[in-house]
Amino acid sequence: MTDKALPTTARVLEMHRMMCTIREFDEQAGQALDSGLARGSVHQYVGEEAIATGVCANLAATDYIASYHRGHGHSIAKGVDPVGMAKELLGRTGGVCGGKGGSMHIADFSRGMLGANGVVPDGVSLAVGAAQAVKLLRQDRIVAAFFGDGALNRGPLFEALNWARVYQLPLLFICEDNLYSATQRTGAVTAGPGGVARAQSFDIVTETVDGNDVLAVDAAAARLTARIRDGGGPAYLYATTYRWYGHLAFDKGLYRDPAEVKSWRERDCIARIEAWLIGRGVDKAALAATREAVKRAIDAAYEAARAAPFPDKHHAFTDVQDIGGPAWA
Amino acid sequence: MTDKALPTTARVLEMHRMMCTIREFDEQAGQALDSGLARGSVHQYVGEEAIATGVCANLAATDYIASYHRGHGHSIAKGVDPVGMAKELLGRTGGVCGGKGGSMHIADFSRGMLGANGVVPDGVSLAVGAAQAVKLLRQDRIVAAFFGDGALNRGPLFEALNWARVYQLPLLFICEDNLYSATQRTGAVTAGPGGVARAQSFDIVTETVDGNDVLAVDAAAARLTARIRDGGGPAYLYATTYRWYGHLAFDKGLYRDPAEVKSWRERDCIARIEAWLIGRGVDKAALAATREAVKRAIDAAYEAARAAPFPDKHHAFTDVQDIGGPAWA
Amino acid sequence: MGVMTYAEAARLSLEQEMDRDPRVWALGEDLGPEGGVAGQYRGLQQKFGPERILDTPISESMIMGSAVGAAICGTRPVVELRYADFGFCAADEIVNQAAKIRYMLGGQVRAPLVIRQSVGMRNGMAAQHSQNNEALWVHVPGLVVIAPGTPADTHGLLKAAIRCDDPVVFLEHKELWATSGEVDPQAGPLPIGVARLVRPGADATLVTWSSTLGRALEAADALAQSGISLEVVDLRTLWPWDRDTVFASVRKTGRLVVAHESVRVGGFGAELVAEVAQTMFPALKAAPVRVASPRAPVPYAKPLEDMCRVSADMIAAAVREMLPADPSGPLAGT
Amino acid sequence: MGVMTYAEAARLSLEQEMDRDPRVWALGEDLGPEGGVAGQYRGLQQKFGPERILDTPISESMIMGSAVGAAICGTRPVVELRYADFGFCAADEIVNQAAKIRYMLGGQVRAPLVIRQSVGMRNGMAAQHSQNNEALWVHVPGLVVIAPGTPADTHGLLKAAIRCDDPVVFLEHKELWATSGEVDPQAGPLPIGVARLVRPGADATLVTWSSTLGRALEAADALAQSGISLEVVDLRTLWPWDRDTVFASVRKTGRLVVAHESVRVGGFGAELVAEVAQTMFPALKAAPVRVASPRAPVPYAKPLEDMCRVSADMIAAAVREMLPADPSGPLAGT
Ligand SMILES: Cc1ncc(C[n+]2csc(CCOP(=O)(O)OP(=O)(O)O)c2C)c(N)n1
Ligand SMILES: Cc1ncc(C[n+]2csc(CCOP(=O)(O)OP(=O)(O)O)c2C)c(N)n1
Ligand SMILES: [Mg+2]
Ligand SMILES: [Mg+2]
Repeated sequence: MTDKALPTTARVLEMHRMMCTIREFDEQAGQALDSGLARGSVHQYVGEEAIATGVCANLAATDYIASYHRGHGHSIAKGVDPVGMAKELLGRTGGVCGGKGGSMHIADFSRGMLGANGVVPDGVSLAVGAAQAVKLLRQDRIVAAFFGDGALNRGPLFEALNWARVYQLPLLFICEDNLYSATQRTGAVTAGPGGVARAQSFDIVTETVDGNDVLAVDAAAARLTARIRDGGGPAYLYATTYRWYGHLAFDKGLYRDPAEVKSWRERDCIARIEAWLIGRGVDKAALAATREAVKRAIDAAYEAARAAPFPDKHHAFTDVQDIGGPAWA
Repeated sequence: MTDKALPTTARVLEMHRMMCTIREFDEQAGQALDSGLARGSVHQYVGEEAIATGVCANLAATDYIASYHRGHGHSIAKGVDPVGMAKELLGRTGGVCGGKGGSMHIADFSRGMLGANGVVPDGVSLAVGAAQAVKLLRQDRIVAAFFGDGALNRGPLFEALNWARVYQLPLLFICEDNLYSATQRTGAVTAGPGGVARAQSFDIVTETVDGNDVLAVDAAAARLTARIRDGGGPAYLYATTYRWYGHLAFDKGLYRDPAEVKSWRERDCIARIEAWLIGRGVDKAALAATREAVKRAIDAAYEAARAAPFPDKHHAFTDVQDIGGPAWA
Repeated sequence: MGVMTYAEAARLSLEQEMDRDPRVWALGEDLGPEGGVAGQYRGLQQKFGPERILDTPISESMIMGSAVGAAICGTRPVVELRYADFGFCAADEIVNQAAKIRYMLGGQVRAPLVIRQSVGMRNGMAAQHSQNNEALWVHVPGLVVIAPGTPADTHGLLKAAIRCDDPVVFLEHKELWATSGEVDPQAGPLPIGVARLVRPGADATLVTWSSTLGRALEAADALAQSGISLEVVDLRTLWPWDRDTVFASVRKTGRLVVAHESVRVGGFGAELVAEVAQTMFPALKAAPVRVASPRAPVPYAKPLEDMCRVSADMIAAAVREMLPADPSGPLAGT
Repeated sequence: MGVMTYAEAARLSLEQEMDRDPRVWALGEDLGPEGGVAGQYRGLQQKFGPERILDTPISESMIMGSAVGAAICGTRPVVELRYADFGFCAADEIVNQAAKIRYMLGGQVRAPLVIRQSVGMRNGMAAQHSQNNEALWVHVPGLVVIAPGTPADTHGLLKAAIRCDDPVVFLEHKELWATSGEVDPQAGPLPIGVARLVRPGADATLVTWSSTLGRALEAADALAQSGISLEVVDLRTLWPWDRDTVFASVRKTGRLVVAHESVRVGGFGAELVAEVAQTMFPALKAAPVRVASPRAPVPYAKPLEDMCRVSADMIAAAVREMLPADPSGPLAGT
C-alpha cells in the first residue's frame, strides 16, 4: 500500500474469500482435466489470484472486462457463477456458453464478462472496441483488459495501446507477468525494459505492483480506475506474479527451475493476506471457515456440473448465424 | 552536421547528383501516370530525396535495403538502374521485374534492393528476415529498412523492433516522417511522442535528423551504420520531411494547407545542398550541368522504356511456382 | 429514381442507415478528409462528426478487432478495410473473432457488423491490390457474404448488411465504383440471399456476380446473335447463395457456367459447380464449367493483366463449347 | 524400417534435412525447451543450437514475415505456426508476401520456405484451435499445399517440402501426432503432387487426406462386408493434386466421393468435385458427393464436437447412396 487509508477488514475478507474461490475452482479444474471430465485446453490461474481479485474489486457490475486463455479467475472475480463455469468446463447444459465454448471462451455478458479468448491477445482488441462503444453510447462504464506477458510482443497489443490513447478510451490494461509464455521465459524474447516502458511510450499512465499482494493491486487499481472514470483516458497496470502449475493443466512445467517454483509458492498471495488479516485481529478459524465454505461451494459447483446433461446434439448447429446457418445448407 | 569532419566536396557532389536523379525520375513518373503510360499506384518521393541519398551513401553494394510503396528514391540511391525502373513503371520488357511488379514492387537483388512493398510495413518484416539470414550465414552485410510515419501504428512494426533487438540483428530502421499517411495527418492518430520514443522503449539506439538536410542524414547514417557493422545491433533513424505532391501521383493533396506545402517547398533539400556547395566554392554552372545531365539520362530512360516492347503474354503464367503453376492446372 | 454511381449509392445507403439508427458508425483509414478511396464516405464525417465516421491509424488488427468489441457491446460498426488484400491483415480478427463469437459464447451475444472490402483488378494495381477473396469468407462459418454488381444492389444490400445481426462481408469492386445505374434513393433494404435473374434464357445458365456481370451480359448479347439464349443470374449474395433461383435455372437449361474474376482453383465457383453437380446431376445435359482467373498473382503490365481477366469472349466460348455441335439447330429440349 | 509416430517422423525428417543442408533452420514459439507442442522438434535445439532452432516471441507477423525475408536472402526457413488457427494472424505475410514475391519481382528471387500448421479437431480444442484451413491455401497462387496422413508420408513429404524452392504450406493433423506407422528412416523425399492409391476398389472412388484417411479405410472395410468395393485415394498433396490418379480411378469406378474434415462449403472437396464434374462428366455414373463438416464453428462439448466430425459411417452411407438400389447385385460395369 503506498497511499491513503488501509482498506476495511470487511473488504479484505471479501477479497480473501474471492481468492480462495478462484484457487479452489482452478484446483478442481485441473482435476477435471486429469480425470477426463474437462477437455481441450485448461489454463489454471493458481498463484495469480490476487490480480483478478484486486482489480475487479474496483469494478462495478456494469463495467466490462475482457480476458485471455487463463481466464477463470477474472470471470469469478467479475461475478460469474462458478456453477455455470463448471458446467461449461464439463461441456454441459447450463454452462455459461451452453457447452459450446469451454474453458477458453467462458463469458457472461450479464456480468460484464466479455470472454476469455484463445488467441493472444485478441481479448484486448475486443476490450478496445467495448471501450469505444461505451464512449459512443455515452455510457458510464469502464473496461478492463487482462493479458499475459507473452502478449507484450504481439503487434495487436501495440495497436491497442496506441488506439486507446488516441481516442482516450476508458480502458484499463492489466499485464499479468508470470514470467513465462507457455514454455518460454518471456524475458528472453522481450527487448528493453518491457511492458511498462512500452505503454509509457504511448503516453499512457502506468503503475507497477507486486501482483501477489492483493492490497497493492487493490490500491493501484483504485487509483487507476478512478482516473479512468474521471475521463483521464487509458491506464496500464503491470503486476508481477507466477503460475504454480504448468502452462496447461497437463503440462508439468519441467522447463522451470524447481527452486524458482518453490520461491514463488512461498510468496503465496492467499497465505500473505491471511497473515495480514490475522495481524488485524481476524481469527484463524474464521479464515479456515471461509476456505471450507468455499470448498463446499466449489465441490457443489462441479457436482452440479457432473450431474448436468450434455447439450442436445442439435445445438451444434444453432447460433452460427441467422441467415445462412448450417440448417440452410 | 553535428560532429567530426565535414564530408568531401566530391562526396557531396555525388549526393547532389543522386538527389537530382531521384527527383527527375519521380517528376517524370508522375507525368507517365498522367499520360497513361504508367498505371496503378505511383507514389512520388519528390521532396524526400535527401533521406534515401544520405542513408544509401553509407551502404555497400552488398548491403540490403527494403522499401515501401514510396520506393523509387531508395532504389535509385541503392544503385538500381533508372532504365530498368522506367521500363518497369511502363510495364515493359527489360523492367527490373519484367513488367510484372510495377512501381510498388520495384526490386533488384543484384543491387541488394529487396523490393518496394504494397503492404504497410511488410518491407520492414522482410528486412528483419534478411538481417536474420545475414546473421545465420555469417555474412558481412547490414540491412536498411525504410518506412513512413503511417507505419508507426501497425502492429508488425513493433514486432519488428522487438525482434531486431532481441536477436541483435544488423538492421537500420529509417522512419521517413512526411507528416501524412495518405490523406491523414499521422500525428492525429499517433499517441505519445511518436516513433523515437517507441523505438527507445525497445532499447534501440535512435537518432533524429532533419530529413531535408542530406549532410545531417549522411552523418547520422554514418554513425548508426558504423555501430551496426561493429555488432551493436539494430538502430533507428528518424527523419522529418515532406512530400511535395499528393499521396499518389493523381492525388492533388487538397487536404493539406497550401501554406504548409509552400513552407516545406522552401526547405527543398536540393536547393539547400546547392547553396552549401556554392558556399564551398562549387560553380553554379557545374550544378546546372549536373541537373541537365541528369535530365538527359532520365529522359533517355523513359524514352528507352517507351520504346521497349510489352512483355510476351505467356509471361503472365511464368514464375508463379515450379510445381503446380498455372500451366499445370 | 435517379442515376448514380456505385460509389454514390454506397454513400447514400450508409448515410440513410446512419440517419435511421444512431448505433451505426463507421471506422477505417482516410474516411474523413476525402471520403474514402472512392468517395464512398464523402461528406459523412462532416455530417455525422468524427466519432461516428472515425478516422483510424493504419492498424488493421485494431480496426477489425475493436469493431468486434464494439459490436458485441451495443453498436453496429461498419468496418472499412480499404483493399481486400489488406483484409488478410485482419484475417484473424475476422475468422477467429467476428465470425465465431456468437457461437463460441453460446449465443449470448451477436456481432452485428459489416466488413467492407474493395476487391478486384483495376488498371495495374498489381499483385497486392487486386485480389478477390470471397472464397475464403464463404468458407468461414458465421459470415454472410455479399458482392453487389450494380449501384441499386449496392444501395439496397448495404442497408440489409447494416441491419443484419450477424457479421457481413461486403465486397465492393474497384472497377465498379465509377459505373452508373438507376437507383431509387428511397428504396429500402434488399433481401440477403436472393439472386437476380438479370436476363432470362433457355440454353444455358450463367451464374456470376460483381463486375463479371457486365462481361456476362456482353457474352449473352454475342451469343444471342448466334441464336443461343443465355440465362444470366447475378448471385449478389454469395453466402447464403440463392439455391432456388440457380437450381430452377439449371433445371430449365440443363447447363451451368459459373464465371468469376477470382482465381478458379478453390474459387467460389467450385462450390456452386460441386453443389449443382451433387444435387442436380440428372438434370445436367453437359459438364458444368467454370470460367475464372488462372492460378497466378495479378501482374502489372496491361497485356499480362489482361491474361488474368475473364472476358465476354471466354464466357461465350465456354457456353458454345457445352452446346451440341450445331448451334443453329433447335436447342430447346435437347 | 521402423515403427514411429507421426511426430517422431516429422522430427526425424527435419533433423535429416538440417544435417544435409546448413541453410535449413526453423523458427517458432516453444520449439526449444519441450520441442514443440507435440515434440516434433524435440532435441533439435540441443543438437543444432538456438540460432538454427529459433525460439521466438509470440509475434506471428514477424515469424512469417521474417521467414520470407530470410528465404529470399539465401536461407531455407521452416516456419512453425503452431495451430492453423494462428495462421490467420500471419495471413497477410503468407498471401501477400510469401506466395507472390517470386512472381511480383519477376522471378529474380525464390522464397524456399515451409509453413507448418497443425490442423484439425482434437478433444475439445474448440472453435479457435480446431480449424482446417487448406481451402484457403489451395486458392492462393504461389503456394504448394501438403497434408500428410501417415508417419511415412510426413517423413518423406517434409523433406520434399524443405527442398522445394517455392513456399509450401505443410498441414499436420493434431489427431495424428501420436499415431504410429512404418517409416524407413533412410527414405528420401517423396514426390510432391503424387497421390497414394491406398486401397484398390471397383465400385466408387473415395478421395481424402490427412486424418480422414483412417475413417475412409474403416468405411471401406464396412462396405466390403456388403460386397461393395471402395477405392481409396490419399491425396497427400492438395496443390498440385494428382489428377492422373484421381481421374484414372474415377474413370474406372464412375463414382466419386470426397471426404474431408474441414467445412464442406467452400472446402477443397468442392474443387475436386468441380474439376471432376467438368473434365470427366461422361464417365460419371452418379452425382459426385462431398462428405465434410457442416458450416459451423467447432464446438467444445463432446457430443457437439462429434456432430462436426466426418465418420466412417457417413462415408459408407454416402457411397451406398450413390450405388444402384441392389447392392448385392453385380456392380462392375454398371
Ligand atoms: C496468436 C497466438 N499465438 C500463439 C498462441 C499459443 N499460446 C497460447 S497461450 C501462449 C502463451 C501465453 O503466455 P502469456 O501471454 O504470458 O500468458 P500466460 O499463459 O503466461 O498466462 C501461447 C504462445 C495463441 N493462443 N495465440
Ligand atoms: C496494411 C496496409 N493498410 C493500408 C494501406 C493503404 N495505404 C497505402 S500507403 C498509406 C499511407 C502510408 O503512409 P506512410 O507510411 O506515412 O507513407 P507515405 O505514403 O507518407 O510515404 C496507406 C494507408 C496499405 N498499403 N497497407
Ligand atoms: Mg505469462
Ligand atoms: Mg507519411
